[in-house]
Amino acid sequence: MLTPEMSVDMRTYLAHVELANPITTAAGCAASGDELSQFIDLARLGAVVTRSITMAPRAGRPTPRMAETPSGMLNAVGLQGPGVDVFLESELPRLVERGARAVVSIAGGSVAEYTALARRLADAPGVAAIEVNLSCPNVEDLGRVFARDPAASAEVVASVRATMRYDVPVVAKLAPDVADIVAVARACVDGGADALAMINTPLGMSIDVDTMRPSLAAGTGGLSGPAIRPLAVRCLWQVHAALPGVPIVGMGGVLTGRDALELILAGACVVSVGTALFHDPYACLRILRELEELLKERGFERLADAVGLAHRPPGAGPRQRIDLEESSL
Amino acid sequence: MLTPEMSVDMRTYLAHVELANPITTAAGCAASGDELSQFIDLARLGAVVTRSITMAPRAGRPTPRMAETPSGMLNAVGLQGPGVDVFLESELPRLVERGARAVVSIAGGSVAEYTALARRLADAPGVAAIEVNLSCPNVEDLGRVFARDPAASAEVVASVRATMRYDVPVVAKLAPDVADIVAVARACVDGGADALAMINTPLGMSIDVDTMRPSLAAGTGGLSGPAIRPLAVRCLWQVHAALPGVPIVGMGGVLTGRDALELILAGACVVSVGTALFHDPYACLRILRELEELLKERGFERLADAVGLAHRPPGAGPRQRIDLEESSL
Amino acid sequence: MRETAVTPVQVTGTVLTTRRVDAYHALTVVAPGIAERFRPGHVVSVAVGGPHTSMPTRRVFSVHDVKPDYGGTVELVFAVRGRGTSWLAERKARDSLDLVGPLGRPYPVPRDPCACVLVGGEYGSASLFALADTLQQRGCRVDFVLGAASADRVFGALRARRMGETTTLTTEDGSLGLRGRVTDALPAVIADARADVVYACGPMAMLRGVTAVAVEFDIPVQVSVEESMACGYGVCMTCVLPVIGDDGVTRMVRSCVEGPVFRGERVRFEDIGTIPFDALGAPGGRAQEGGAHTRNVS
Amino acid sequence: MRETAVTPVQVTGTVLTTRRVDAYHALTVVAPGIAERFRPGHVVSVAVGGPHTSMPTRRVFSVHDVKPDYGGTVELVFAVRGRGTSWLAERKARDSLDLVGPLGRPYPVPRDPCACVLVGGEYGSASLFALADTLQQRGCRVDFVLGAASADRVFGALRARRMGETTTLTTEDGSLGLRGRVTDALPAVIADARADVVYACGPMAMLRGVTAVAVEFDIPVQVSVEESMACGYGVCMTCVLPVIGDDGVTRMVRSCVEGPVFRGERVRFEDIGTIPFDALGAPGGRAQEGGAHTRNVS
Ligand SMILES: Cc1cc2nc3c(=O)[nH]c(=O)nc-3n(C[C@H](O)[C@H](O)[C@H](O)COP(=O)(O)OP(=O)(O)OC[C@H]3O[C@@H](n4cnc5c(N)ncnc54)[C@H](O)[C@@H]3O)c2cc1C
Ligand SMILES: Cc1cc2nc3c(=O)[nH]c(=O)nc-3n(C[C@H](O)[C@H](O)[C@H](O)COP(=O)(O)OP(=O)(O)OC[C@H]3O[C@@H](n4cnc5c(N)ncnc54)[C@H](O)[C@@H]3O)c2cc1C
Ligand SMILES: Cc1cc2nc3c(=O)[nH]c(=O)nc-3n(C[C@H](O)[C@H](O)[C@H](O)COP(=O)(O)O)c2cc1C
Ligand SMILES: Cc1cc2nc3c(=O)[nH]c(=O)nc-3n(C[C@H](O)[C@H](O)[C@H](O)COP(=O)(O)O)c2cc1C
Ligand code: FES
Ligand code: FES
Repeated sequence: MLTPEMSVDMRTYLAHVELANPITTAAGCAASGDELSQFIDLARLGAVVTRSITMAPRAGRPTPRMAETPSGMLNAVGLQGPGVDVFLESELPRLVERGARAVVSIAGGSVAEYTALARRLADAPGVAAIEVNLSCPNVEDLGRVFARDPAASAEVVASVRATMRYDVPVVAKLAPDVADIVAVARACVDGGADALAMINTPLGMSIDVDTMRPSLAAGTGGLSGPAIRPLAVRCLWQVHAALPGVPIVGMGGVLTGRDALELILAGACVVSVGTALFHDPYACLRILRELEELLKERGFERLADAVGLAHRPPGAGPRQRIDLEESSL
Repeated sequence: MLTPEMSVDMRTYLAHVELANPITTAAGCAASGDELSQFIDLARLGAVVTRSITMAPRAGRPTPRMAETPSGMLNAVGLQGPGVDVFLESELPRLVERGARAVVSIAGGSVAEYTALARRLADAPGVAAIEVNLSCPNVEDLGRVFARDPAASAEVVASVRATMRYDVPVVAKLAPDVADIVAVARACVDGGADALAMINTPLGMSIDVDTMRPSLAAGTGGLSGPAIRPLAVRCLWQVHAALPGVPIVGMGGVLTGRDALELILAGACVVSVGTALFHDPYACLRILRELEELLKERGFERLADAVGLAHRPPGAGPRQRIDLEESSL
Repeated sequence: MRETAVTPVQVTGTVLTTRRVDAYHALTVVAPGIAERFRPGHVVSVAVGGPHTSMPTRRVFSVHDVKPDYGGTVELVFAVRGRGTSWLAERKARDSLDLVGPLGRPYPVPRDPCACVLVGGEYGSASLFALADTLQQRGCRVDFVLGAASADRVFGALRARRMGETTTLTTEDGSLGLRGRVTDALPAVIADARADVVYACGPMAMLRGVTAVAVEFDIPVQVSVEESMACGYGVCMTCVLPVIGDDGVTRMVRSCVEGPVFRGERVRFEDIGTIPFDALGAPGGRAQEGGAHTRNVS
Repeated sequence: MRETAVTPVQVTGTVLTTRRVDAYHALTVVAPGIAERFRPGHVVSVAVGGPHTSMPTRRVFSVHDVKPDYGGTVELVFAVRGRGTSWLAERKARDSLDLVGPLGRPYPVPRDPCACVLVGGEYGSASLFALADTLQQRGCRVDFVLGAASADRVFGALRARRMGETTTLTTEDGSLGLRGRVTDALPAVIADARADVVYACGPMAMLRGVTAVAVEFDIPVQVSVEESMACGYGVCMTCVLPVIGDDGVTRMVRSCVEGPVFRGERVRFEDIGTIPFDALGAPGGRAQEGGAHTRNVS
């Protein structure tokens, strides 16, 4: 047991890469990193996950790109970003200079494009891991989103894995709007993913009842924020139960240390913070502090001991067996 | 245009069945009907959708059955109910006696069970429509939920349709946690569904960070309430765009008249109210009043003119084409 | 014993006063429709979080007191537990509060005068004073046994001392009254008072213990249970527990409408959190033999 | 003209006063860190809904005034539009408010004295008085043109009359000043004042019109734009609009960090709500020719 003065060992592993603590920014929620570093020291985060980098610069989607929903928001930013060249020339070096560990998220429209990105990043210094954003439409399959297709996801992951340096973990990022998240997770792991990240935003929509049109110019958008946390916890739970050895980056609606702990107990060893950064620029460090406090209160000496703990077989007590594939009823 | 004194024609059609207005209770959210009738006159609703009736009485799931989440709740009630015999003997006659239009929801574990229920209901007086709750595990397919499998859903719907009297519409109720809601919707319509209802609750989970166990005894539960409204709107939008002639019962997080209008603009011609009934026993009639007011303010003479209106081609203006299969990015 | 069903109403009440009582908060709310229908044991269900709340489910509290002021007020006594009760604790005079009530089955009251022991744990005591009042008006003798973890969590000791023939206090840390639990003190109180009936409100484990004691003495016991609730008026089906009916059959009954007050020996305390195999409609149970449901998953 | 980048801070401020000003609400909040860094044109981003809010995105408002009281206060003036602003309108003195600021590119101020016309639409005028102050301290002449739909929506007419060399008011319904829009009155004001520069804050359509007038007169114009924002400090990428850079290339730039103040002629008003085909990274545009993205859907 811990004495009050002792601190919790917050180190965690994303595959074989050690992170000082489990809290990272979520892909696409911290722009270039410069903006947040006005408020916090990026070096104090477990890692900074970059926006999803594409080959060419992207202007993104037209506005309105955002609509607030109850305890959530919809976004259709559309991967606005500078493209891989500018990223490697200026954004990545600035992150490295600031002492941040950089997990680089990549996005493409075809297996070839993901592979080309991996090739460009393979020799870049300062890439702690690659996160493969699979929530992109596959131009070779009528725009069907990779993440909704286990085989296509596996193909992307396998190609990126084959291209990246062996010591840079490849993390496959999954979306929740599938009938069977475990099937997609398994396919990605079989394809060579060293870790999984979930959840990306499920597709949602809102309609402005005054203009009587969709609120977003793009029509649909990704739903994020506390509203989706129950979906994230469920996905984490199912995947961790099915693939207990695979490290998972959990995200979806984490606003507080309690929320981060919830995801950790479900099976996440790293927790990314997205929408909360729009509410509180200090969110990552506040959550880290709160999480450490909660772990301490509960007598944990190491964060690692809490990962997936809610799965332990129920002790004596009137709890029932928990099925994995279940209806919601 | 309407003059201020005129009232909006709120009638709507569930297939060929006329309802006085579009607001109904959602399946499983109004117990037997007796409880709400302490507060409101059930005859003033468009219809009462019953809890999902099963062949045998069901005790449901163990407690805790409920956990509140941000702007939502998880439930694992597990279809607790009296079974079809008691339903036909006492619950249905009481609804009829109260002047309510009854849409009877049915749930089964196999095609045979759904069919047997349809047979029992086929001659019951006072059944305005049948809603087939497809979010049940198929005992013949390792407990895979019907609603996640287009073929299994279609089979259930076809069998119920063949069994019910021709003049009682069969409504197929779909769940959002599939990769392609349109595929399931299309299969149900091809199987003979006269209308569709969506969305049932997506599967979610929450973990109590104090006990460090799942909050629900059943582990996972269905997520409902305002949090899921963006998912409901998106499903309605996609299905109405793909199958514009099929009447849709919309539900998911409707708390106010504005929320109901949002679902109607997306394509719903009937709107069911679930979780809001736990917050406000008068919710249905309040929402109806607010909806009528909003329609009037917008110059509608008939509710029917608002159904799916957000799909109209954008007039002059800088809006982009809206794709249907899209990523969330 | 008799009971009457009342029709609940929804009231947007105005907060009249707020105060701290040891570990608890008390809110008095103007709610005439509820006050006039109230009987001891009734509860109210409160909407929390204001407009655009992120908390869609309601919170249920016992009514501590009703007063005739301003057409009728109800007082709630509560402990801060989670998000909803922290919000409630921040309410100030003149704020409005959405209440539905009175709800549930109140305490049945004996037709003829008799000796009653009222047992309260933590804020559970709150519901006992209105009951004591009614009982005393009917000529009953009332003895109190109130307990909690520590002195600041024993609610209503003073009022109990004023009203009760005797009042026994227990705390687990010994900071007030006897060190121990109410069930340790109860047998002696029942014996001394020659009690005819026991009423109890508090945590489930306490109710179980109190029921065991009453059964031992072979006297009736009425317990007011606390199950997690989302609505309070019978529509959400989340607040169930296994209760044996007059016909001997166990059913999963809603504690908000069939309860919260039950005859203690009818509540299957040891099976709470499960569906007993012999309950009506239990998976694999007799009633379901003909059905296709063989697993407890749908 | 010069500008300085400042580092924003997060402050949990205390509401000092609240008041109604015609159609608007004004809140004065103690926020020393923000007040001391403030320059005219800066905005603040406000968290709404309190603990357990259902509104995760922030709301952005111009700073109307800063005062040295209590170490530094900022005043916001706002119209109730949706859920967040209705919540803000209910704040009372002593409530606390989470502010981040100062944010954005403030109004650039001329090095040498010159004649400036300040044009405000609706609550957009709120940001102009601090600017006028600074300009006058530098010996500039300031003329105001303020407009709105109706008299109660014209903000700051009195103060403009006190400060401005001239003040012209316009309302669309003619209930105050000239019937019409600010752009109807602007040419004459520019001509009379022999203006060297125009500053404008208000609805997008107004800014577009003001820019056209300034271009006509061939004088610089600085506009403060309003795009829907979720954070206000550059991380959400939702507040973009097409702006032409010094290199002649159009980029989708964030109005919260690169703006909200832009040179009017650089903003492609007619293309707001689209991605202009010649913007950097536009779908199918030159920059993407080499890439695999051929549709604007990912
Ligand atoms: C019949 C009855 C009478 C009660 N009387 C009192 C009283 O007089 N004073 C008092 O302090 N408390 C009383 N409670 C408990 C009170 O309802 C809970 O403390 C309260 O709901 C917790 O809300 P929260 O927002 O703080 O917690 P949260 O955990 O945020 O609540 C989340 C959800 O769970 C439900 N919930 C959580 N805990 C309980 C619980 N113990 N009982 C019922 N629902 C729960 C809430 O209603 C809500 O829907 C009573 C409960 C019941 C069932
Ligand atoms: C640079 C700038 C300065 C502003 N200054 C003022 C001011 O001084 N006074 C004033 O009354 N208003 C001002 N606004 C507009 C103000 O931000 C919106 O009225 C407000 O955000 C609406 O919030 P709501 O909760 O009422 O509406 P909702 O529709 O509930 O807001 C939902 C979401 O959309 C965003 N949003 C909606 N409308 C706008 C909008 N017009 N601009 C930006 N975000 C929006 C909100 O930030 C929020 O994230 C300014 C906006 C910007 C961009
Ligand atoms: C504005 C915005 C932009 C995002 N951009 C990306 C992105 O570029 N790549 C990606 O993989 N996920 C992206 N996401 C998804 C987040 O990384 C995260 O998976 C999701 O928002 C859920 O976490 P949250 O609820 O904490 O925001 C974005 C989310 C938001 C809100
Ligand atoms: C407590 C509870 C019980 C439910 N029971 C059923 C049911 O028996 N059958 C069914 O088809 N849907 C059931 N549902 C789903 C609702 O009918 C509805 O589809 C869903 O809750 C979304 O609507 P809402 O957000 O308005 O609640 C239930 C939902 C809740 C919250
Ligand atoms: S609390 Fe909803 S049925 Fe009892
Ligand atoms: S408002 Fe978030 S980037 Fe501008």
